Amino acid sequence: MEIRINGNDVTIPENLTTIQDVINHYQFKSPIIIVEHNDHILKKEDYDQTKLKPGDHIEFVQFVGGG
Amino acid sequence: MEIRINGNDVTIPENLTTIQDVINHYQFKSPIIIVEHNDHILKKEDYDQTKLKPGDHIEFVQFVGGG
Amino acid sequence: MEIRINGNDVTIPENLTTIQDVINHYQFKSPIIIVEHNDHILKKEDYDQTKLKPGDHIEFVQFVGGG
Amino acid sequence: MEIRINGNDVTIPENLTTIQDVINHYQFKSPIIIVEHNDHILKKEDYDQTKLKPGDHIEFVQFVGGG
Amino acid sequence: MLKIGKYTFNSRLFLGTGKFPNFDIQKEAVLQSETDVLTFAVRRMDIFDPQQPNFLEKIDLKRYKFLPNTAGAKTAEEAVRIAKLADASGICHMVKVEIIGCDKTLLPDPVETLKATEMLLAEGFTVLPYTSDDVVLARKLEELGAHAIMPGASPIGSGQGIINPLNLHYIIEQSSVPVIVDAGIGSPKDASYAMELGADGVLLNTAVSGAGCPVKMAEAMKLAVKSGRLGYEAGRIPKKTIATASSPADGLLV
Amino acid sequence: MLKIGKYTFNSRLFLGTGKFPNFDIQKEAVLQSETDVLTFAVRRMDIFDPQQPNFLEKIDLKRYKFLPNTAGAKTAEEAVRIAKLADASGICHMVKVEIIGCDKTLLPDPVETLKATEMLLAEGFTVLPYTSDDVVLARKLEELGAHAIMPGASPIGSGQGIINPLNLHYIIEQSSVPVIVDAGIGSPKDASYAMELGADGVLLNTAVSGAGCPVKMAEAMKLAVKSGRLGYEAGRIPKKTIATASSPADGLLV
Amino acid sequence: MLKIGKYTFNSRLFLGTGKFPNFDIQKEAVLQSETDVLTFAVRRMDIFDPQQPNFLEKIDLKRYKFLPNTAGAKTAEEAVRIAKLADASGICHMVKVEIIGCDKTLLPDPVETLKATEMLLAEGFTVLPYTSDDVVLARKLEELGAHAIMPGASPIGSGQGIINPLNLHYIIEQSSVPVIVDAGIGSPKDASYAMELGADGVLLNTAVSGAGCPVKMAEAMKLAVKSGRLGYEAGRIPKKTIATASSPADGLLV
Amino acid sequence: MLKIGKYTFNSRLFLGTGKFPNFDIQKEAVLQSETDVLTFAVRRMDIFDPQQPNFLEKIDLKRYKFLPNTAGAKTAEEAVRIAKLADASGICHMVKVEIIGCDKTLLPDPVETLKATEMLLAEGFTVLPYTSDDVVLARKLEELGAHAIMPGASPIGSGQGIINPLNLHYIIEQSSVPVIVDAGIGSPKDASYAMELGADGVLLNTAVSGAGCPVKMAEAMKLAVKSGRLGYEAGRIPKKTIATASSPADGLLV
Repeated sequence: MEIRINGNDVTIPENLTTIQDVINHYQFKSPIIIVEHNDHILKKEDYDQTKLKPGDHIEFVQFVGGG
Repeated sequence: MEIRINGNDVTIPENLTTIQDVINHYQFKSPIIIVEHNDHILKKEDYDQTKLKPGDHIEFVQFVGGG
Repeated sequence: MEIRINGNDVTIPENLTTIQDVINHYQFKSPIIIVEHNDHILKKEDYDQTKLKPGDHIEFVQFVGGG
Repeated sequence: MEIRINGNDVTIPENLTTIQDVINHYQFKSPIIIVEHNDHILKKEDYDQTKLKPGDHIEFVQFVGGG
Repeated sequence: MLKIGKYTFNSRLFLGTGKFPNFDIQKEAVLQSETDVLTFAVRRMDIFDPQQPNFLEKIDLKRYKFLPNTAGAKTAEEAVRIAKLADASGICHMVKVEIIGCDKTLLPDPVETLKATEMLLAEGFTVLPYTSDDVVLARKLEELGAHAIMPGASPIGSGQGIINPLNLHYIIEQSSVPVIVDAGIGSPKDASYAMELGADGVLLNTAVSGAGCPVKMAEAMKLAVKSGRLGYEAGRIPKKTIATASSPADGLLV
Repeated sequence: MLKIGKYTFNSRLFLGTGKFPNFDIQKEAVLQSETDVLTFAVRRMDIFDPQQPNFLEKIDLKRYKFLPNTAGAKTAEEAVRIAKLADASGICHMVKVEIIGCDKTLLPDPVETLKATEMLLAEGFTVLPYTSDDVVLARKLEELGAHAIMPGASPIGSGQGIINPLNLHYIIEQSSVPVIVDAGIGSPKDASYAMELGADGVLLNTAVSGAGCPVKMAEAMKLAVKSGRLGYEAGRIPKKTIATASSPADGLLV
Repeated sequence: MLKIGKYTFNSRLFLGTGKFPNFDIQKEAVLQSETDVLTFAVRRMDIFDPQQPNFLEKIDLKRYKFLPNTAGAKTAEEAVRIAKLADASGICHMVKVEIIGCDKTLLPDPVETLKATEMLLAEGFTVLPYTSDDVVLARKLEELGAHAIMPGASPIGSGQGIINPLNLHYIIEQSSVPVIVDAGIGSPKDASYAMELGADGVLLNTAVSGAGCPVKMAEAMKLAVKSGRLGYEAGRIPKKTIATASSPADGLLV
Repeated sequence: MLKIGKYTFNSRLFLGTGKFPNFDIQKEAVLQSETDVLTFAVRRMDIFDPQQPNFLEKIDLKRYKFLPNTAGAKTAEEAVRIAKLADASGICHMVKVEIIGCDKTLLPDPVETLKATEMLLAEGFTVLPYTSDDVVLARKLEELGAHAIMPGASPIGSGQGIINPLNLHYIIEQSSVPVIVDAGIGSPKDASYAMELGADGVLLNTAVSGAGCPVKMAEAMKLAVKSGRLGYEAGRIPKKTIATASSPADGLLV
């Protein structure tokens, strides 16, 4: 399926149907992940109920060093 | 007639009926005078056509030293 | 006997014959005392052998707060 | 003749016998020249009476820009 | 040649007219300063003392460009009213937006200053806002269309001089309109310094009117502004922590 | 009117002659500065290039008072020899004792400077010692009979300006002979500042000769020195940490 | 004991987490600093390098209060979005409003900073705006309800220290909420100075992370902040231009 | 570990003992400062009040190294006499040459200080001369064999802090013996600054004894000296006129 992640157009495997699937897929190392789905910030508990459809845009956000 | 000038309630002689009359009355020494009549700034040429009525409020304004 | 101590002319009792006698006489409270006898700095052990004669000048010196 | 000028050993033509001769020889462009002959500062009027002998050391000094 | 809006000035020194010992000293100081621009305030007349002398009696009105300030205003609306009153006199050319946001420091209110600048520009005034040395605020004033930016060197009348040359440098560097350093100048070196930094002019008042001899100080400030400007144009030597001899190292006698 | 020994000067700016781009620019800068006193160094001629031009060719010798320095000397004896050589030229009036004690900072040697000053005074010279801003050292130089005291503002050629105004203030206050601030001046504000502190004059070189445009900077320095002197005579306003309005507090419209 | 909103801190040193040589040095520096508050930024993950290590892996999340900044935002709306994203992590406590208005100086945008502060307060955030040292702007931020004011000492990462102590003094004096001096601190004396002026805390980053030895500098800053605070509480001696002997004048031997 | 002559010290803070409110506060302040070195003066006893208490009663004589000063001396001879009297007490370790050359500024006499240093070294004393920040004078003192150089930051008791960091930097750079910044320190940031410049220690008195709370200020100074030393060892970031972001430029959300 064609979606937009962090500003990039990517094709994700068909077996990835929820936000949680995508997170599992990437295995982000960052201990803290924040997810914005179609301009809407998600709660952790909603990751696996949130279904993806083509054209969705997702932001995976983390904390980095800053002052 | 009772009017308000520069924040003071004053009674002016009955023979003063226009802004120009009041100016002549006070004989201000300042070379530059600006007049506000009931929140409306007057042009010089309107001074003698501008009739006064009781309760009018007038501001006679000048320039003073400042930085 | 007439001697000079710390810039003052003083008459000391006749029974005071040595520097040590004078120190005992004054019972200075300061834990540290330094003695100059006729422009000559004395060692502690010399206090009681040092005899006084009229006209001697003595400096009793101490440490005080300073920066 | 072998003499020392401004720290350099130089051989000057035999026809140069006085300080004035040497000055004329070099034709210094500087408007002001000061001459030290064997550690002795010369007056202008002595230039042509001052005879040179081998081994003399001479300093020709000028003013240069400085602060 | 300094150009602000449609006006050009030979002198880069703007002079305020407040608090001189008397009008004769003021007149003489104004002449000595050779300024082209005079600043003053707008106030009510005292109707109980209408014969009170006024400083303008001593001033040749044709000789100067007039820059009334909006001092006394605490809001943009009040500042606009004062500007319009001044304008109605028919003798003014520009307006100095001065909206104080703090009675103790007399520092300007950034929000009201932005608002007043915008309103007065819309009314067609030539607007010179007095502002703090906040660099981004200065840029916003320029973006609104202000005809010059007037950042303070330090608080009005404090004589502290230029406390933050870095911010003034940033403002001067970013501005395409003239920058007039306003407020806080205490002595000639301060005025010279402001000009060395590249300021287009200096506006001061107390440094002259409050000096022991205002007339002499007016001349001092005239020369200081010129010296700083010339120094800026000439290009100063860099600061170094290592010394460099001015006398040559060769030809030493010893 | 500045008086040093038996000489009087209209200008309070003394100018060094080192390191100008060329003699024509130097000549023009000297004229623009309107200085009365020129400083220079004493060096051996190059006998292998005797036609080398010399800066004095461009200078009207009758117009100035000459202040040769003893730069290059590391001891009092060397300084005295250089002073005598300069004197033998018949064109000099005074001597600047300059005995460097540190090649990196070019700061003066206090002990040799004292000694040289004493020796040259005994020889009848008009002596102006270049010294650090050590306050007691300055007093000792005056007690010896120095005709002026020339404390440095900062290291020679550094352009750091006045680093320690307090010491300069102390020296100026204690001195009954003229105090000429020498070395370290970088820009017009520095020269103006020195004069505001009450200095009787300023001696500078690199600030002008090393500027982008030496001629313009020479004029800038001339004006800066005048502005600072006038400011000193006029009496500056005190520095305050509280602001003071220049516009009146009464007659407010609002 | 420093109190901001509903949080209290033992340490008055807030530490940024940017640009450390590596995460181990950062971890050690954070420990040495004994800070209670860590600042960081919000950024997209790199989906092409998802295994990239993250500094938080090394940090005991329970030990600190977290102060994410809104760096990268140019408008109030962008700042609010970043703040909400940070908040959604569930680990944050406060937010540092950082809206840069100038890419060269990284100085803050006063208008957008005011707007973002108002919006975030309405959303219930504990808001600490990074601002310039504009005194009236600082007061307006406090009037909006900001939980602390964070004026810059000088530009971010410049290490210039406190350029305008007078404005900081004014802001500290007028504020009833804590004032944290943020940005520009270069060395321990700068941090100590900020605290001496009466600041409630100091936020710094580059001064530690960019130091030759960040761990040692972290300890230095910890001590500097304490020394400045103690000095402020103890009450410093006044500055005088006349010396005062520390040794007694009586009992002299000579 | 600071080493002067044959002595080594853990603390780099030397404390004077003058002008404390009372001996109990002094004792507590001395303890809080964790100093290893105490300075004091030599004076005549009052034979008309021999019971007068003395500050040493409260001090553990075994715990400290003692550095008597020669305050009161106006000549090298007087200083040597005072040093010998102090030495005769049997409790002293070093001597601080302090020969004041100006009653108003309390600045040292360079000539007498050199002379006294030479004489005391010949007598086998461990000599620490208090001197101005004259760079060449400091080198001459070291060349004589002084065990440490103690340049003043500003006049004694003035609290003006470090007026001329450049001279201190030069002195520190050129010295192979310890440099102790003495006199003028007003607040913790001043002490921290001296150490950042690379000084080996700080000697202060009035800044602590004259503070509102001397005990607290003593602790503040202890921390300030440590912070400055650590900062010096860690290596500070350079000062820049361009800002540098502490948050990363990539991964921006917008």
